[in-house]
Amino acid sequence: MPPSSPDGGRAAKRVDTRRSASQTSLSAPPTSLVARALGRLGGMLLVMWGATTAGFIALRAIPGDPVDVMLGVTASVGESVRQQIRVEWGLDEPPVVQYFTVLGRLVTGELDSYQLRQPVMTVIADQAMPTLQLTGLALVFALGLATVGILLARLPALRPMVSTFELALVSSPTFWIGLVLLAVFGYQLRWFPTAASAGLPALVLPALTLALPLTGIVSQVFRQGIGHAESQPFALTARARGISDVRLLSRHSLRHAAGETLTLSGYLVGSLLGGAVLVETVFARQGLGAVTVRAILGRDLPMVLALIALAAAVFAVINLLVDLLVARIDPRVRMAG
Amino acid sequence: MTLLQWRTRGESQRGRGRPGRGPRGWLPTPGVIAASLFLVVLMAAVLVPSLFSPLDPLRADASASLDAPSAEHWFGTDRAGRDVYARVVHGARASLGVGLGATALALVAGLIIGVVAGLAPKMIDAAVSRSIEVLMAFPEFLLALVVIAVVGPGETGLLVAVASAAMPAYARVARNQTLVVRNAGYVRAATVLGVPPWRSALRHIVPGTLGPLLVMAILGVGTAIVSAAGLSFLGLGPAPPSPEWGVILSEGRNTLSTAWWVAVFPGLAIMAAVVSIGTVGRHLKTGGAVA
Amino acid sequence: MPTTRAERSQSQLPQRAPRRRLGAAMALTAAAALLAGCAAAPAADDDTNTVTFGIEGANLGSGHMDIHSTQLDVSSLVLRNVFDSLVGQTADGQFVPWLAKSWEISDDQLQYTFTLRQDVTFHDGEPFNAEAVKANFDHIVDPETASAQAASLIGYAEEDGYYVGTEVLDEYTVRVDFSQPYAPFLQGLSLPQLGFYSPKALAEHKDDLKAGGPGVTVGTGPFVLSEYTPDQELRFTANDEYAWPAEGTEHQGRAASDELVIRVLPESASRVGALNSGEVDVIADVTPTMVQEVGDGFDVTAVELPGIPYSLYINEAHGVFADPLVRQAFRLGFDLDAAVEGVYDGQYARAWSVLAPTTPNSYEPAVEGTWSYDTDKANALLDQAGWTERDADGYRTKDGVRLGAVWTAWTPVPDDRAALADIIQSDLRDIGFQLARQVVEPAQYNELYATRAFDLTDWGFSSPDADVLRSHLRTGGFQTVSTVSKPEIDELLDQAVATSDPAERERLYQEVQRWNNEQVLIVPLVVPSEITVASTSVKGLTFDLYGRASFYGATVER
Amino acid sequence: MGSAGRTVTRVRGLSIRFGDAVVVDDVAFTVAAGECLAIVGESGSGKTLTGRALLGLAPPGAALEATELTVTGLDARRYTERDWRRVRGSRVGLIAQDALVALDPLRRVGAEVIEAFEVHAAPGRARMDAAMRRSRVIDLLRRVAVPEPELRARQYPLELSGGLRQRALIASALSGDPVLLVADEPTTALDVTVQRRVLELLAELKRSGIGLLLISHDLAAVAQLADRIAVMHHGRIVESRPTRELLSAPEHPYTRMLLDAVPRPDVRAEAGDGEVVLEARSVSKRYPAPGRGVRRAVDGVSLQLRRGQTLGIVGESGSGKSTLARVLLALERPDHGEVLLEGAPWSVLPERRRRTRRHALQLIDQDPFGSLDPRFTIAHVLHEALRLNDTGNGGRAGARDRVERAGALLAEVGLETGLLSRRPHELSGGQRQRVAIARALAREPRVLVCDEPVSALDVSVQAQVLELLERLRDERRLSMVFISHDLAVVSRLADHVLVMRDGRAVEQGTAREVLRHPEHPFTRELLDAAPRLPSP
Repeated sequence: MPPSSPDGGRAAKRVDTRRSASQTSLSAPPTSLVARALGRLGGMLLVMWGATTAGFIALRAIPGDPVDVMLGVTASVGESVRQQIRVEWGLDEPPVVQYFTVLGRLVTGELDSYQLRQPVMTVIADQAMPTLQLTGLALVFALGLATVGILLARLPALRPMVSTFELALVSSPTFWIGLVLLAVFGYQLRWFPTAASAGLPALVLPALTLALPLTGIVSQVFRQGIGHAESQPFALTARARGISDVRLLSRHSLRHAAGETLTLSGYLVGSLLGGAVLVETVFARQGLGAVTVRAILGRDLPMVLALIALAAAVFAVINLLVDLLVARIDPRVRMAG
Repeated sequence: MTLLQWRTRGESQRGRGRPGRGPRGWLPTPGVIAASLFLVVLMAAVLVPSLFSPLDPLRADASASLDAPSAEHWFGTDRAGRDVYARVVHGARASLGVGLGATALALVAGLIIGVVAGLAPKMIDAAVSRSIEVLMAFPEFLLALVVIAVVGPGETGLLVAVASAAMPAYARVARNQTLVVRNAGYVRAATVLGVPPWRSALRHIVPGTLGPLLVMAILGVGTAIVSAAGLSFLGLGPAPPSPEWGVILSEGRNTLSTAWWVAVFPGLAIMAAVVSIGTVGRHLKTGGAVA
Repeated sequence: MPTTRAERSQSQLPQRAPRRRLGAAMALTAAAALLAGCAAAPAADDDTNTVTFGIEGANLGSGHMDIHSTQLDVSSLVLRNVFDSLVGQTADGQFVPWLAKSWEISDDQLQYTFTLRQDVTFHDGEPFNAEAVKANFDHIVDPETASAQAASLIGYAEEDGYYVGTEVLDEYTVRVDFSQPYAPFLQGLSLPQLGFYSPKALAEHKDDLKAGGPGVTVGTGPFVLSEYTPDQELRFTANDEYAWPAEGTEHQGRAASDELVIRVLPESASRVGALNSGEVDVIADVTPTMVQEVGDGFDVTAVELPGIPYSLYINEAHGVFADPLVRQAFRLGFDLDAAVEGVYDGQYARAWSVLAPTTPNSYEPAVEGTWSYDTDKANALLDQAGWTERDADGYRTKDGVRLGAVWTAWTPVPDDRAALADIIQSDLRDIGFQLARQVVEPAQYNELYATRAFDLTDWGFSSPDADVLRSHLRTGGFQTVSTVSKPEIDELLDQAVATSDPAERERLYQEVQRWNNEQVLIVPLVVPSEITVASTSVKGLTFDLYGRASFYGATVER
Repeated sequence: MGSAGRTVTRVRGLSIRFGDAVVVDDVAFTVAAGECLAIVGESGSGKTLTGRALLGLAPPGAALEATELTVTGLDARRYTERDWRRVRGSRVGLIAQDALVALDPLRRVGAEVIEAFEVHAAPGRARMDAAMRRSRVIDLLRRVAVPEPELRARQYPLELSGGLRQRALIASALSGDPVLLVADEPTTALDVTVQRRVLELLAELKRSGIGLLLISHDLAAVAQLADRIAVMHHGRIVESRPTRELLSAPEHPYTRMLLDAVPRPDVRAEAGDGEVVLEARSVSKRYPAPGRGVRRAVDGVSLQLRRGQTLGIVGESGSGKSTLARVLLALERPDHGEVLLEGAPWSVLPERRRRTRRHALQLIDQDPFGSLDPRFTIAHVLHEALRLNDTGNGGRAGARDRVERAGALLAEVGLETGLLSRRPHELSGGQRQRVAIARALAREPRVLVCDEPVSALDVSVQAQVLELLERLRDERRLSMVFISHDLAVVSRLADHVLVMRDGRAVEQGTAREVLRHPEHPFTRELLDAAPRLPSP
């Protein structure tokens, strides 16, 4: 907007007083897109670096020799072999040197997993696909089911039922939902294969498992968002124009609820990797979740660090996407710069 | 302003006309009553489990392995022939204990970190906020796994892990709330009166921050129970054979096709507990019992 | 005797009566068929005869694809298809020619001279010859290989080893030298761990062997590794050149099927599910409880594993177990028969001795029936040992100290073992003995293990040779839990390893078993079986001494 | 009045109940085309609900009864939601209080403006093309005198100033060509200068033949526009008469009270010539503006306050008044310049050294609710201040008689001691502000800074609080800085006046000089725009 307008500044200040600190002036020229993107990228790298460093420190603090891990519990090898391995992996260096070595190799993609003896990037690339399929389908399910829930809840008679169901979903442990689905649809009804690698049909139950708690949260927040939007003064003005309920939803409240829901969904998608750990365990699937558990239990420092960096990157990228989307929807955010 | 008064059941806005908030909206629904009752029973089970189940949760009976639910064993038996009902009842203590303990720990740690960050000079605040952001970049579960790897499995490890995973969220809310309260009229008034900042922090800011955190924590207990059960399920919980819901559940997962009861009942217990906590928590939140 | 043992062990498990009603069963079969149809659809390459095998997979993908460095059973199971051995071992324990046409052992038992077949080539076209044997053996004992099992099978050790070296005598003759007699050598040679890589692969892919893959995992076997997705799937194609199976093998020439697919299905339930639905033809590593889940129309093969049964290892240098009376009482204090029956549904046998009955030339039947659940006797022993007081929780005490021990195990603990432990714990409580359990992660376990900082631990160790006892009982042995020096048993074990006369070896090992039975250092619990289930449409499947399925002669009749 | 045309709405015996509580009780009125009826009342009088009833937008839970309720001649009592929907926007339009929240912040102004038209467009021409819509939007915006309508239509409400936003809101209400407009506090959130222009716009609409139902708490603001005024009190219309009549000869005591409470511009004689107690020497305070650059909130302001004097600071929102107050209170450190308290350095000191002298300078804040910790009882609030006195005097002896002193303070501000055990949310707005005053007095201040102390209060309460402040000032010989956007309020208390605009003091001097002979055009504009009752 033109900063020259004498009213502009005043509008800004009024915003300040009315809606706390998050909203600020409109009169400032928007920072250039490139600069903003660079800023975001820098922040993203900072978070990734912080997370990996924290991970490094944490894993160094853990008791247990990685060499033991590499060899396995019942391996019988002499000290010289162990020393050999230590030298080979640089474990005889002082921690600071190790830190920089590991970090450097992580950046260049040369870091090898202790356990899997291949570059961590290769492992992640190999295992990302099953997890992506799982989380992707879970997202589709979650959005679909949440939409159904929201639509059902528009009928006042069904609202308490939907809300109870949502609460139950949100309250149930993911893995338990998985087990129940597995028992009912896998073992009893045999609608879906229980073996992990049987293609798409085998993906249904795990994805559903991952999706259900997500559905509960998303539909809850979405409905609350709509409720909140419709209790705002603008909804009254809109109604006073003689618009229908459907139009109120589609033209007004939907957009308001979408912002919050998106932010939350972004956070949830970021945490899907965590959920994948349990789902992949329950359904004995391959994927990053399984790799994570094994890496942590096995003290596979390089693997863990790579996963942490990946999680942080995913988190940052999703946040960025969500911010962009929210800014598209909400001019207030866009103008706050 | 008149508009807001019309929102009879809606959440009241902070600091804006809410003069007549009487007991209206505070009337519990049947669901809330049922949930509260269940929680009371659950607390009783935590304190005196033998009240609800005379059987010993550790008593194995090889000849009664995987018996279906019956009059003798309400929830059936597990593979070692132990009574699942007794284990679920006795497991309440560990599960709720970890849930409550972890939430309390996360709350206190988050409160301290958040308030300090909120009151500290910009540099420190920025550093703390960044660190919190870093922790939030970890998927909660990954963070808990790493913590368990450091602290070691078992009940304490579980508690610390769940608390660490939950803490960043509390710290963030505490910090933001501190910033809000710090700029509240009554804190400014205290400064103008000449109240020293530390006293202002203790008497105004911490209590002002605590309110929203407590509401968050009530709901957080449920989440903590679920997270703890998940970690136990992966075998990172209390040492066997002590009963804990996640542990019992994971004991049952490989017998799912033959003996569904071992996994189903502890899962139902978790769900019922968390639903109850959620119901009561929401009621308190909207009823505004925490001022 | 070996023959009878083999017969006894390779028994067909009785099929359980179908538990579900017929209608349901039919509906399920229909559903299964439907799914099988779906699953099979993309691979409907009519002519190709493919056998699909579902395995647990353990940590195979975690750098255990190098047959020379791994110690995992799963590596042997999978890689047997790619690697041949110098000698073979028949089901009755006899050693027969394989890649070696014949062999001679010097009188002092220090030199083994092998004459090799001359028609053998590796998958990459390299010839199999004396140089290849030497290159492989050198690789095994190279410290950089960090061999966890193969090196010890060949008799190599950094100190006090038996293996000296390998000499190439001519292109097809090779000699292995030992510093002292090492009887288990042929046994070791017959295992996949001492199989042969193409020297080219050894030289060019030295660093990739652990990760494995096509072009890296290159041997002489009947199958060629053609595709490898770690932790998911291994695809093998038949080696068309193959004409050198071990002597006495029924099938000859090229493998009977065109393709072998091994799918990694870590959960027992999902393997059974996949078998029932026809997604796979054969599954391995089936747990006793899951056997009941298998529908009709499948062959169940259970082979009791030789070696050390699943046992408890007592650290007598630590805590209350220093007192032999307490160890005796401990062993009498739990109802093992009922526990094994309850947990394994009669599918696994209760163990009596520190060696499994199927271990060749060694088992001591005399120890059977020598100890069983007896709380009176256990209580009497504990009273005698001075643990006479009882505390508020009902546990025995002496001088204010509670009678108890900590059982340290590493995670994950399989369900069956956990249930077994629950029962043992529960039973011991009745005699006032507190057995606590501590499940730690492998890394932490290793820390504790290095200093033997625990009272009790558990594992089973399958091995084709009784010599496995040497590492478990000999003073300072890697798997010897006790740190107390015991010259008498060390001597027996040293003698046995140097004795090649089967009868004499058997006598010596029987003595060892009786000794352990008296000392109660290792408490054997249960003899596990390798249970494999195959669809009846699979023909020609055979099993080795460990119950591992061999797919050389196997086909699927569609 | 003479200009009245046909009746657009007629209401008889309208009652609205929530359960047992009757909030609107037997209300009757009519509005004719080209006429403006103003319903005036304080918060909670039921005026908003009454307006809402004409749109069928009573909140859930409200039970509505009427012996007659016609809108454009049709009986609306049996209207279904569907019928109402046809009426809303096309016959009756609503202009809500605050355009910032009354316009959907996520939609462009154009979309909001055209919505009612779109909804009510005859089905025959259901498909309106984009050009038609655009030209309709522009027409509407032109009609409410929005400059650059093409640009504004593409912008979001947030990008518009308060005045423009309110105009856009009016345009959106006009979009369906209604014959009746319900305007609920249409100017309350606006600065006086803007307020005046919006009122002029409404007057124009009235002239064009639209019936106007104006709802307001501010008698003065509506006086110029309304043809008739209905005064509402506790759900009843206590008096309803033509404007001039009502203002000149109010019959009902409540109406009289309301009229008396309207602050009238007044000029106080110069008072206080003692020593300078508070002084600002060209203080500036800048804030980093989002993006780049800075915003000068206070720009080189100097002032002097002598003992017994009251300095009124007037300005519109965002002019820097409150920032100046914070700088004077040393809650913010000025970037330039210095504040001196009782002749000694003040703003330059570290907070630790200031603390012992804080009692001399106390604050009465705008929001009486926010300035009281909701968790504290009133006793607690006062004790917090009293205890500081005790420790300041070196002794902790005061603890015992603190209750007594707290009671005395309450009495001084006209409250009962029974309130001591209450919490802020149990008090009315006026009571809360009195408590805040009592707390400030507890510290025995010499200077009181009052930042919009009455702007959040109902007019009747406003007058009482102003009276109280006046009394206390005189009794305690306090010096006072009195900040307000309301010139009338300021003129009542202040003997010196400082006019602020965009962070600068554009004019300052004695009240007489500034109010009688304003020099700066902005001051003149402010004086002109201030709503006042037509002199009877």
